[in-house]
Amino acid sequence: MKGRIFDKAQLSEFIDDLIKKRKVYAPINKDGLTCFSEIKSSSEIYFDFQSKLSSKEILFPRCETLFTYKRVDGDVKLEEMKVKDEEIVLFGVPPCEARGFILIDKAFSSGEFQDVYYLRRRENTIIIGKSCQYPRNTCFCTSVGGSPFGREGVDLLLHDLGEKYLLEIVSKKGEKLIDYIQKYENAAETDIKMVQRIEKVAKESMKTRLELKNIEEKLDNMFEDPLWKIIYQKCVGCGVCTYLCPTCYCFDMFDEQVTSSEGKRIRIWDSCQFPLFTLQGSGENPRPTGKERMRQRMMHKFNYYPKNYDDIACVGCGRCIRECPVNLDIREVLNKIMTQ
Amino acid sequence: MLNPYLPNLTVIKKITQENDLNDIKTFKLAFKNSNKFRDFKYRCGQFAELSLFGVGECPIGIASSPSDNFLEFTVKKVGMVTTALHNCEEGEIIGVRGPYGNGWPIERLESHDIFILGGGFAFTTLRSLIKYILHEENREKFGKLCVIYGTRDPGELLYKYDLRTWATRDDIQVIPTIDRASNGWVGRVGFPNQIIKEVASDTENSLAIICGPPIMIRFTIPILVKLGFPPKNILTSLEMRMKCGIGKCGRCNIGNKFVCKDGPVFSYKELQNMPKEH
Amino acid sequence: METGNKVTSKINYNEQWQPKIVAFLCNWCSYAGADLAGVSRIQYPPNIRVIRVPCSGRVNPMFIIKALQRGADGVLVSGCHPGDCHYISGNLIARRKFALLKNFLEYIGLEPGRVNFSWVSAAEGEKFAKVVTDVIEQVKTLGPIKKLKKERKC
Amino acid sequence: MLMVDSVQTMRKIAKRLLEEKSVNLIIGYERGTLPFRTTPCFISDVKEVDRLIWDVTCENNLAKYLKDRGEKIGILAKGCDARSIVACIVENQIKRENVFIIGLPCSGVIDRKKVESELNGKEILEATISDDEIILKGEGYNKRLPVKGFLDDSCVSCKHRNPPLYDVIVGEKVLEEMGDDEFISTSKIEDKSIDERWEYFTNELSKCIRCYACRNVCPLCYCEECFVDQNMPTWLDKTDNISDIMVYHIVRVFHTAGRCVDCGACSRACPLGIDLRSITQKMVKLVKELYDFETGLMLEEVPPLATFKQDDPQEFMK
Repeated sequence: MKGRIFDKAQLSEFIDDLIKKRKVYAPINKDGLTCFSEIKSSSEIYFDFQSKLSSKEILFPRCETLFTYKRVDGDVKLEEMKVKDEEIVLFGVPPCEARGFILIDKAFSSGEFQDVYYLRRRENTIIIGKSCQYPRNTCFCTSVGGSPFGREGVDLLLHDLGEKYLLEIVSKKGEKLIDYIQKYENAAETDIKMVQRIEKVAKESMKTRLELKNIEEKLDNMFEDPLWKIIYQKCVGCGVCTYLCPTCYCFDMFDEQVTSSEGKRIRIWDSCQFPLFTLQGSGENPRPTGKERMRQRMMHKFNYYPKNYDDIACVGCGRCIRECPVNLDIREVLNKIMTQ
Repeated sequence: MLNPYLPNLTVIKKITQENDLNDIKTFKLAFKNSNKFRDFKYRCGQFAELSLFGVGECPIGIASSPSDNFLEFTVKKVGMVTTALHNCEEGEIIGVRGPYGNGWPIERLESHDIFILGGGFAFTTLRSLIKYILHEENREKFGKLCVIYGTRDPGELLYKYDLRTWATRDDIQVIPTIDRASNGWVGRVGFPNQIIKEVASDTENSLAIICGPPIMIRFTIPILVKLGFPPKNILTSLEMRMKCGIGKCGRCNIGNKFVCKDGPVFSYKELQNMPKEH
Repeated sequence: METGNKVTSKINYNEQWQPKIVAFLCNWCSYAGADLAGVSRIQYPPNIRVIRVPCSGRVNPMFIIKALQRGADGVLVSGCHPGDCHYISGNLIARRKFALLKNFLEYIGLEPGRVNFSWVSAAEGEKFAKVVTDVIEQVKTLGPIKKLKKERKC
Repeated sequence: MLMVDSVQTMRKIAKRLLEEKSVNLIIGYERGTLPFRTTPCFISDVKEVDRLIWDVTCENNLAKYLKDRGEKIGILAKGCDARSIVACIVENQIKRENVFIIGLPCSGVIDRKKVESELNGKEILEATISDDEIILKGEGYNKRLPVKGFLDDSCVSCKHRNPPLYDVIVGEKVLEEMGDDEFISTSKIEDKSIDERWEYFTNELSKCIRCYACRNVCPLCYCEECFVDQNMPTWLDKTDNISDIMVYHIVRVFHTAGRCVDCGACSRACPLGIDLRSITQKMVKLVKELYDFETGLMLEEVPPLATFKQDDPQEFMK
């Protein structure tokens, strides 16, 4: 492990320094709502256990223009909205969300076609993670392949050592970012030991451990299982679980006219929990009720996605558990699946 | 990185009214940039996303054949985008992105007898396939070709001009049929799934291709199986709501397969192994 | 037309601005009232865009909100006087919707002068002209719509 | 009657109803997966009635679950739930003969957000809940909070704590205090200037991510196809433009006119903590002031927007 040591003031200085040269996004508290947003000063940063809205929306915005069109003399001109070729820093990303990006990467980069908007932004992004020392009851990252100190997806990982911080260098990209700053000390062996110690404690403190071995195979035979009919009953069909999820990436596209001769094509987040998501022009809907839509969400995360990309599409952040208006708990659903 | 969401600009060269109700039209398109058309290499059974700027996109099967030097789509007026398209006039510019999907497995069809069953509006990509097979460079690669095409009434038969030409050829058997007897109709009356019983031969070595409303597919497949077509030789093309067309937006999956990317053509054998969600 | 000429000669943008008012007029009374105002050559400013509806009861509050969102500076809905409705009580049912809508939009923060309702009969050409003039004057003092209008940019 | 005793009574009733087969299903609340949460539960097996609970954390409006179900259902209903049920019956969304209402006199439910802000973001690991006190434990803290101070705003000003319609009631009716200003949430905003109000709402609603939790938990948002989802024509774009968000909320609230019982379920469901009652309650107030109508109090009522009076207020008409 390589890293640099900062005291609290130096960290602010380091971030303010980053802000001078590039856009920095970090968790903030906006009238009680914690989310990631561009910051102009390190003092705006608000470290909660986890922000309500994940950092997903910085690289995969809720609403973005793909291109504009303009009609001129019977002709049409298209202009692609180019993602700015500028380095951005995502600061304070919890390891679970950083892993979420890895999962979205797979879906958006695989196959014959690539999602250029997301991927361009992703390429230009440096992720500075923040290790998660106090996982909550609702956290289950270790059950789905992650860790509260996971390095997957982060370039640098910040550890809070009480009096000071250790910024661990994880990737080349991360190393490059801090390489030029010589004034911060290299982490000493004792600091590294300390990180290892708190990492061990954090991992051991995970209260929720789910046994998900072979869940993919298990679900193979559960498409028609009566279980779905029981668990979907209380679901009200809103989009909270999918919109707050750091791994859900489904979207919709539509056009918006600006004037009669020009406009734009927009893409927005969409959710498999909405009936319109799969409603066909003919009026047929392959997923007509909450039962099918709930099944789709679970199947996608724990069977379809693993089949296609060899990973579970859930990072165990627990947002869907905490924010579900009717306390429909994914852990409970998973336990039911596993004991079926 | 190529931007897959950016449509190619095309000009509507010709609009053909296809049916009496006038809610189905064929649009012949020409790429504004002919180099782009050269890159737009498509197979029979693939689809493309048509863009009506300011309205949106919708996925439409390609109705022309790769052996043609143009691009045609037959579109039924159903929703927002298709209505806007129907309101277009020749000369207007629309966007096309694609081609997408797997298309009909031409290599597998070669040197086999082929039975094509079409129902109603879903005849478009079948027409592409038939045109391809009948093309002089391709015809001898395939075996017998039999097409049974059913609609509600005679006025709803698409591509009447093609049907007439095909009727004059002896290397294709075309059986247009309508659901109920109608004045002036001298052809067959009845559903394609009944007529196939009369014409099917050597089914174990032949392929059956079926496209139509879900109800027709549901009733026809068991009959085809009974006639002896092996499940892997029964092919169909699925409908699903789509947006991106490239397997990203997440809505058109059946199990872990995306209809837009891994389909829309699936064999009955594949469908048997997929969740019943289509 | 006179107004149009006068205004374009001035340079000041604010004074150049003319409000756009969308008017939903019931076919049986207010539309006929507007017609009468026309044939009687009663002058009123040309800022309204008339949409004829079968009855004021046909006006879905969504129409009004959509008009404002699309950039109408004001909306006028006009129907038959109570008791005169061609469909007996369409206007009275509508009156409740309008009262709630108007009060509610005001609560949200939309200027009260933007959304207007009136009863104008087929015989009230003069009243129609007056209502329209009043609405336009009122909206002029409010200026172009900002709240609720969707700013569309490419 | 203490809630603990109510729970026993409630289970007995549920058991009897299922045994007698007078209902096929009981919809109520059970302990949730989080220490301070309850969750809706669906019980058709007599053996499971002991899952049912009733306490100040039973925050969902269960009337939501009655629509589109064929079987006969016994439902636990607080004052506001019962009013929603009445409204749904009046609007022909539920058949009276298909519901058996087990009325729960209610002294209010807790607003989790108020409690959370008291805890400064600390997690609740254990909760003991009684009628007037909640004891919360977590990493390094142990807090006793009076229920009264943490009730949902809609409960503080509630005037209909007892279900107006029920087939059986659990325990005795509670006192319906007439002290507080019923529309206090609205009055605070009415005092602001028109521009301040607009700023307040745009600011508050700009947090909205259009997850539609507010719509989906509402028992009276029962449209087969919401105007948001209609696309022939498209009424509303689904962008994050503030105008689109405002229009969504304005029209949603407008559609609840004469239907909303001010149960506060939308506010409690919002994951972003938007104060939705500050808009929904205004409509309730307007309906009451203008047409002297309160939703869900009796089956014979005619929804205010389905009727009129000759002398309805019309000062606003030109």
